Amino acid sequence: MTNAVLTTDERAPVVKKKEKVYVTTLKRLLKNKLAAIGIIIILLQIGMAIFAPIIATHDPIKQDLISSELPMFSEGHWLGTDNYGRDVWSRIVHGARISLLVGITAVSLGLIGGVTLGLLGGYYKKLDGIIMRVVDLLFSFPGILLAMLIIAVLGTSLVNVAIAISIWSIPTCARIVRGSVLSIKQKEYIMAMKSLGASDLRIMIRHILPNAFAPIIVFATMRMGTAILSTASLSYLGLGAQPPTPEWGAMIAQGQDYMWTSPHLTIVPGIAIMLTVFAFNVVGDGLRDALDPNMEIQ
Amino acid sequence: MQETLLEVNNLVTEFRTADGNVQAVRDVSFSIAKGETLCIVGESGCGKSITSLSVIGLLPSNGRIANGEVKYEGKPIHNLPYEQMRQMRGTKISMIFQEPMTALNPVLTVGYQLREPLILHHKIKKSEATKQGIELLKQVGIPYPEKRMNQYPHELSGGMRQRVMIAMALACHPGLLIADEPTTALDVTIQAQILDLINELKEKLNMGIMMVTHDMGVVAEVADRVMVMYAGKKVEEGPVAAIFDNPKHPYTIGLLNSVPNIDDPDFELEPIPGSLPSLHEQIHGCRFHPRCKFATDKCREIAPPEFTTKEEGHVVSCWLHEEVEEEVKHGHLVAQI
Amino acid sequence: MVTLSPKSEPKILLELKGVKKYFPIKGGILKRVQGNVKAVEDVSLQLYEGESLGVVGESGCGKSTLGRAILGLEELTAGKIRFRDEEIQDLKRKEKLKFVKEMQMIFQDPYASLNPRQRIGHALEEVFTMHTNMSAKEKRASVIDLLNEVGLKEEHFDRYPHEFSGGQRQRIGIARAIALNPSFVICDEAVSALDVSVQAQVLKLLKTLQEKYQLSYLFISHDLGVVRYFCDRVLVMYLGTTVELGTVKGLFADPLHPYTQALLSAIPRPSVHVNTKRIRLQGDLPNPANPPSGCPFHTRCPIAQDVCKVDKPAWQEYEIGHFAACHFAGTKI
Amino acid sequence: MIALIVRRAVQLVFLLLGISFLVFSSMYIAPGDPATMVGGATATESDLEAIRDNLGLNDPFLVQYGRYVKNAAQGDFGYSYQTKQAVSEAISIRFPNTLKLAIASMIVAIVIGIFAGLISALKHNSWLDVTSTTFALAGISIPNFWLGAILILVFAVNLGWFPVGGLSAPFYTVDGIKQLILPAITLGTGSAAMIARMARSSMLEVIKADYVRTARAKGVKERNVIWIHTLKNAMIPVITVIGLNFGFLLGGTIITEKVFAINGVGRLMIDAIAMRDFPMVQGSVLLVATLFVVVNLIVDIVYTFIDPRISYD
Amino acid sequence: ACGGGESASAPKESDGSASGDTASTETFTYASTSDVVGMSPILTNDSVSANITEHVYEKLFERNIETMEFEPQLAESYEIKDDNTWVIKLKEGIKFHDGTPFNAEAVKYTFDKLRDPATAAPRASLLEPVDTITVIDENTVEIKTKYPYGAFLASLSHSNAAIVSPTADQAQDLMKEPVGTGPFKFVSWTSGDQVELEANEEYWDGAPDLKKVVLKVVPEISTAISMLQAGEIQFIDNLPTEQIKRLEAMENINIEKKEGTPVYYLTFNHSREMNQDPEFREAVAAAIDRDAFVTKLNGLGVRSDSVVGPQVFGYDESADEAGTAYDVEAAKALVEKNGYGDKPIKLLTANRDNFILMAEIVQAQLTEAGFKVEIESMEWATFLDTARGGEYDITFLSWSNVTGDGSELLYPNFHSDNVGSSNRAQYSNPEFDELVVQSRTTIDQEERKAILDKANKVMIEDNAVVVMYHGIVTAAMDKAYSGLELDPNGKWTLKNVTGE
Ligand SMILES: Nc1ncnc2c1ncn2[C@@H]1O[C@H](COP(=O)(O)OP(=O)(O)OP(=O)(O)O)[C@@H](O)[C@H]1O
Ligand SMILES: Nc1ncnc2c1ncn2[C@@H]1O[C@H](COP(=O)(O)OP(=O)(O)OP(=O)(O)O)[C@@H](O)[C@H]1O
Ligand SMILES: [Mg+2]
Ligand SMILES: [Mg+2]
Repeated sequence: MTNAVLTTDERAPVVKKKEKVYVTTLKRLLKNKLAAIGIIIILLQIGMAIFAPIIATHDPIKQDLISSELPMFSEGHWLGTDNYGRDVWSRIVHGARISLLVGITAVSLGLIGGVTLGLLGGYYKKLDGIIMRVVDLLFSFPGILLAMLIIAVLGTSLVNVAIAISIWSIPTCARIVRGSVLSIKQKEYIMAMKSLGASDLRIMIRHILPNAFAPIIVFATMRMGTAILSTASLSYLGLGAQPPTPEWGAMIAQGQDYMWTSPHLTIVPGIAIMLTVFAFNVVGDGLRDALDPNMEIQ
Repeated sequence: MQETLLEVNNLVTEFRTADGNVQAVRDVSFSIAKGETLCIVGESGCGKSITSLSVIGLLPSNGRIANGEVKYEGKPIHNLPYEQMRQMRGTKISMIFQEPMTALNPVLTVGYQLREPLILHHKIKKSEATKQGIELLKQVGIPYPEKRMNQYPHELSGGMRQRVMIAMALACHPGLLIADEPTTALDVTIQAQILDLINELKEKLNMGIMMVTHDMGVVAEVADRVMVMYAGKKVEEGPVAAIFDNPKHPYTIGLLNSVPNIDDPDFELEPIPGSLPSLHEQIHGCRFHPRCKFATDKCREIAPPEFTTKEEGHVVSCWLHEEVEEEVKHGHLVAQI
Repeated sequence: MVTLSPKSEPKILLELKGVKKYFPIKGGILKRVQGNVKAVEDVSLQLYEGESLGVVGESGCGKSTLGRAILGLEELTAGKIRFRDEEIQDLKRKEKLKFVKEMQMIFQDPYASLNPRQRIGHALEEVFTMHTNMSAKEKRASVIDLLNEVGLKEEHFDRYPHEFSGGQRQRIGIARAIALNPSFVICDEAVSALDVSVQAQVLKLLKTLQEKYQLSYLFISHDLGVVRYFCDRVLVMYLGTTVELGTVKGLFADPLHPYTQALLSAIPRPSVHVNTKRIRLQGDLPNPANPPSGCPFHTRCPIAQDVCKVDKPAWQEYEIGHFAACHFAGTKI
Repeated sequence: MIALIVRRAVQLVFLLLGISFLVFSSMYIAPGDPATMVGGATATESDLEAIRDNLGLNDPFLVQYGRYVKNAAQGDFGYSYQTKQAVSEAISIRFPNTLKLAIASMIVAIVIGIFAGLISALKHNSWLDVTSTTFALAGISIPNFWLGAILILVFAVNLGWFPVGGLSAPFYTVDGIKQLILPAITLGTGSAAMIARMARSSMLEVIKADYVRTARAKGVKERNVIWIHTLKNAMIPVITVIGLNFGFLLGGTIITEKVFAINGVGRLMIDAIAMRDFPMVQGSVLLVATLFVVVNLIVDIVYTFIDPRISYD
Repeated sequence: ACGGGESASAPKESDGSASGDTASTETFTYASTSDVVGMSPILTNDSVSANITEHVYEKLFERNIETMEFEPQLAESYEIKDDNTWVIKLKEGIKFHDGTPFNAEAVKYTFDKLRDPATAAPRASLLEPVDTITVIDENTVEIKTKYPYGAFLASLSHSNAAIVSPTADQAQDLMKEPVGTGPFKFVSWTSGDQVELEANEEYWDGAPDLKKVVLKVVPEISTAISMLQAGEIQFIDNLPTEQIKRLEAMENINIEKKEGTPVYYLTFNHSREMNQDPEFREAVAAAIDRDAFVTKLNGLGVRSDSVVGPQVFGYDESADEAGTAYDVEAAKALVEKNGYGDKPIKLLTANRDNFILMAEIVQAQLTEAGFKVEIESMEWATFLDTARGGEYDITFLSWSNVTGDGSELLYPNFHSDNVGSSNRAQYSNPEFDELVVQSRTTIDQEERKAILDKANKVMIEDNAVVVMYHGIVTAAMDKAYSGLELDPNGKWTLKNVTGE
């Protein structure tokens, strides 16, 4: 025994079973109460989106002009009906599909653009100047105008709405990524990879990108919420989803006209959006903490 | 022997963590007299900093003193209300930290940070504080002190910053100076300057100094007495000469054998195998036994108490010394010094 | 290890001639270059096969820059680097790949030098992926061999860097450096971040490997004790320039340059009996962007004379293999 | 500092060139004919042709753009297709309103944001923190037009404390301030929430810093630890967010201006887009972009005051 | 320069009229969702600008809002010498606001300017039939037309045919500083914000009671309603259907409603092959339940199949039910029979006003009948372009007839001359064209009426368009005021409004 101990080399400081990083992250995330609530909300919404036809009590675009603008908790329509007599609950349920899809598409497109720009700008000093000027340009170009132009040029469709919103996220995302690339670039393990003869592409993709993940994920989750909200603003300006598509942003914008007579037409989708934004934001916050290695001890 | 300044008895410091409570300091006792330098040595993570933070009452928010007492000039201070403890800090006990880069506030001028404790504790006017501040900077050997007062920390070199830290800590003539690795971040030539300075000031002000370090060279240079810690426990304590010439604990011996001797070309390194256990690890018996080549079954089962040695003030926690030395109860140690 | 007698000429592995590395300082409205940080100023030296050359000096004196310049991680401002009789400083990345296998580096911070999101097994495999055509199986086998070589185990393969202790991480760094069987390894403060007990373990490992594979080391450190223990020769740098070079024995026994003397005397000795006369240097390291004229050390030198302010002392061999750059080399303070 | 300003000015010129080109080309590509918008629904083809000629819309794209740049370089930003008013004049009437609104919202955002962020950080993980976080997130997730309408309903119509809309009284009068309050809250809420979140995390970060421990070790009072040693440092990232948000505020006034009947640049821009009034669109976009750059410049300059480590010389 | 120092922040002041008759409380504010383009009748062609020009300028003739007859305004009388010659006598002693006299010279000047191609006036077409204008004497003009022009009086009573002061037009930009003979004088204009007028104390028909009138731009109608409720403004028009209930619940206002001239219809793109199939059009018409739709308008729509609306000259009651009746089963049968449901139909709509409402309901109804309809909504400018270019299958259009004359509706919107510009339906029917031309060139009004009715019926029988409803013009005014005159074309005049 004594001998065994002597020859045993150092032990790892924390003797734990090997656990994947994301499992650890998830565990930590779930310990954060707000984040756990957020995850539950998101899961519920995803469930709602997937099983929309089952959960919805009515056809979301079926009109019934006679029983229109029913208040909440009416018979057969527990969230009431809109001015066309469509069931608000069914529209909210189906709207989850569209809103989440638009959000995810917008954020993913924005990430692709932003991450690419940020990565290149941060890594190559020579490109940095140009890329950052492009980013500045996108930044200082009024977002709504950009959206209007894109939609004017490409036509009104949900995909184009998503594209427009995605472009809003590019400059912010690019800056965030560039910032982390600049700091990761200084890290010794990058120097180590260079000294081992790794190519730039390998360094960027295999070593820098994974380490810039934390801010990117946080950005993405937070942006999800804003993206869904942006569809509301665009719909308000008449640029969002095409009627009769049950999209939350469009619902709230349309309901605005009935705010005084049927407030539930804005409040219900408003709450749906609020919950989503809330959920994604707290999860984003939680992720930031969970991904922070310094939080290990606490 | 000078009168006792600080007395720490059976200190236990605990942290709340995600995996439950852990003890970073386990039942440590020691004392410091006026004008005396006690060095705490040990590997990284063995609890040196936490011991010193416990003394000054600045533990991280998830940490607390779970047991034991800290007495300053005979009065217990570990349970003082925040406000009273605050008033002690800077005046009675002050502290300098390892990283002079991060320990100074980057957005405040050197002058402001230096004046702050003076105005706070001595209730003097700003102009008067400035005068005293300049005086302090002179004392720690900073050239052009008037100019430095208006500069920001980043405009100073590392050595300079550490001197500012020291000047700040000494501003109100504290009785006890805690120095947590004050020179680790510095170059040897600068380190030598700083160590000289601390020694000089100690003499002049008759302070007690509690110096945390892991550099045996530094210990040899400044310490009057040495306390060796391992995994949160005190394993050996004694006068500096005794520790270097007649180390008793296998860990202390291991530490000394791990440092290349610059004056002895034929010196052979003898590393201690393994590494420090984590705080979560349950270890029965002596906490050092998994790395100890002399470990016996007893070591694996029962934690060794403190044994005195023939030399006065030299105590060691190791079963190997059981036969030769007689057991001392915790706490009696202080009285003997 | 290498005895430097003129008779048995050891083979030169690496030779630097007049190597300079300046970092431009940009400023002003148009971000023009306004000056240079002379991180490495005119360094020439030879490194023999199988030896350990220590490089010491205060922080910021250009040690790391010198190491990186040798590996080609920094573009040289001037000078030549010959490795096994080939000039390598101007090679393209592709052409350089074969030298990459020969020259490796171990970094100061064992944690920072490993990608925190890569299992160490994969990190090591990646080295083979980049430089060989091994099959996945072969790679794994080689990695496990490597792990054993540095005292780790197969079970460590799937762990992430944060699951290791500092010493273990440094072993992984070493494993990666020796993976391709290099002949020359630069250790940039490879043990400085480690606890003394662990430091001793790693130093032992490095020595074992050197014996086993006939490695040459460029051992950058600020700890003279470690250098004395580990190296055959020492190079002392100050503000980008070389001030003294000699065998460990010769230099420690008889330092020629006043800076070396001050450095040696400033080291705290881990013993209560040594009573060296301490030389205390005044002031701090000057700004490398604006180095003093003449001898760069004159601002802090206790024996500086007027010439030192004006003339740059020449790099001269005072004894066999013992070089120094000082107008008053050998004067004791 | 002067170097910084000059450099930014040079960059601004190129930025504006880029933006004007972008606007010009996208307007050119976008469907919708300015002539129809001038001529109205009944205009005949020959009417439209006459209008196009009159507006110079029949020239090749690059000629039109070149003319625009040339005139703009001489300070002539053209005339509205619709009202024939000089663009610079139209903008100068509206700009003060937008600026008032943006500044007032920023003040609201900063005051609420920093206060909420501070409370959250200082009472970390308490119910106060959770409440303030929840409110901040609610603030982010409420659409502007909705909040605006609710505020009007409650505070202007029902309680009558504030006017419903308009922004005509000078801002230094009581009326002027009353007019600003509701729009400023509407517009500032989102930014307040973002600032609060940034302030919170930045505070939490800074409060762990070594120098805060140093301050405590000196015996500094807790109040001063927060206000002097922590806050200034914590403000550095917050200022970035403030700067960015100010940019967004300038661009984001559109909806608030609409809801509160404020005669501002945002509305001018959106109306101009709707009416395909290209010179007006150009002018307002360029103004917003310029402001954005100026705000960023100010932020950068503010950095130098807060953080002595930053210098641009 | 920013005129109108009026504080908009005195919500309770203006209706708390007890506080006294200070000048500011006499301000009568009208909220408009958009700003005037300008204030020259010659150069503008939008209803907001017309709201101002109608009060600052006057026309030779005016249509009586009760009798729908054309009556002289600035004219004293007129005489039709022959089919092509009109001699108009002017009222005497009227002065423009700048003090210059109103006379025949001014009429000639105005009309010539309007006609001049160099002016590029958007409504030059109003006087397109005019050949020459001659000043006979100080107060008499003679106008010769190129061909007999039946709707001439209607043209002359159009707001764009208002008479401007020649002196002022030469001295200044009437777009910014208008000068006319009307009951109100221009005071100031803050573009984007408000236009301020004051009473013309020397008005020939007696000074108006309102001393100060302000047009305030409030882009959001619900904000305007809130302002009305809070007493910050006194008057709005064009009440949206969604807000009617809210307005009706408000106690401090009176709502005025009147059957009006606007017509809203679904049109086929007649240039598309699919739409040339009469059965297809019939199927669509039969599928649309217009009665159900009109109930959604909260009383703001009149149901009729007639294209020429009840308030428009040329209407005959018999047209009301001349269209294809709602019969979803018949529609289904036709869809079934001809496979109309196989191909998706693009329903283009502008995303404003009631268009979306129509689109959503009609889409649902068409879907019910078996059609496959996709809505494509667009913002206005794009919509106009797309519709003009004929890039749609079916769409909704509307027409608000300022002069209330059927020719003015049928010619621009459906005559084949105007395909590619204002005939967005791309409708082209020689028989119909012929009738429309006749209606324009006939002078005898009875005869015209018959012709228009015939043209109307042709369209209805053709199912060329499906009329959704005829608008009801609306306005809401503070109860403290009365005397509003609301025209079926949506215009109104404040000349006779009095406060309590
Ligand atoms: N806030 C904390 N929460 C939990 N554990 C902590 C906390 N701070 C320190 N520890 C743990 O307490 C132990 C002792 O830490 P301490 O800082 O005293 O070590 P040290 O001896 O000063 O080491 P070093 O030489 O690296 O400074 C370590 O294992 C550390 O991980
Ligand atoms: N990329 C760079 N750009 C500009 N200056 C640099 C760069 N890298 C290093 N320097 C400067 O070059 C000088 C030498 O740096 P180097 O890192 O080589 O020093 P060092 O001797 O390794 O110091 P240390 O002991 O602190 O590691 C320093 O003044 C440093 O500031
Ligand atoms: Mg420590
Ligand atoms: Mg280095």
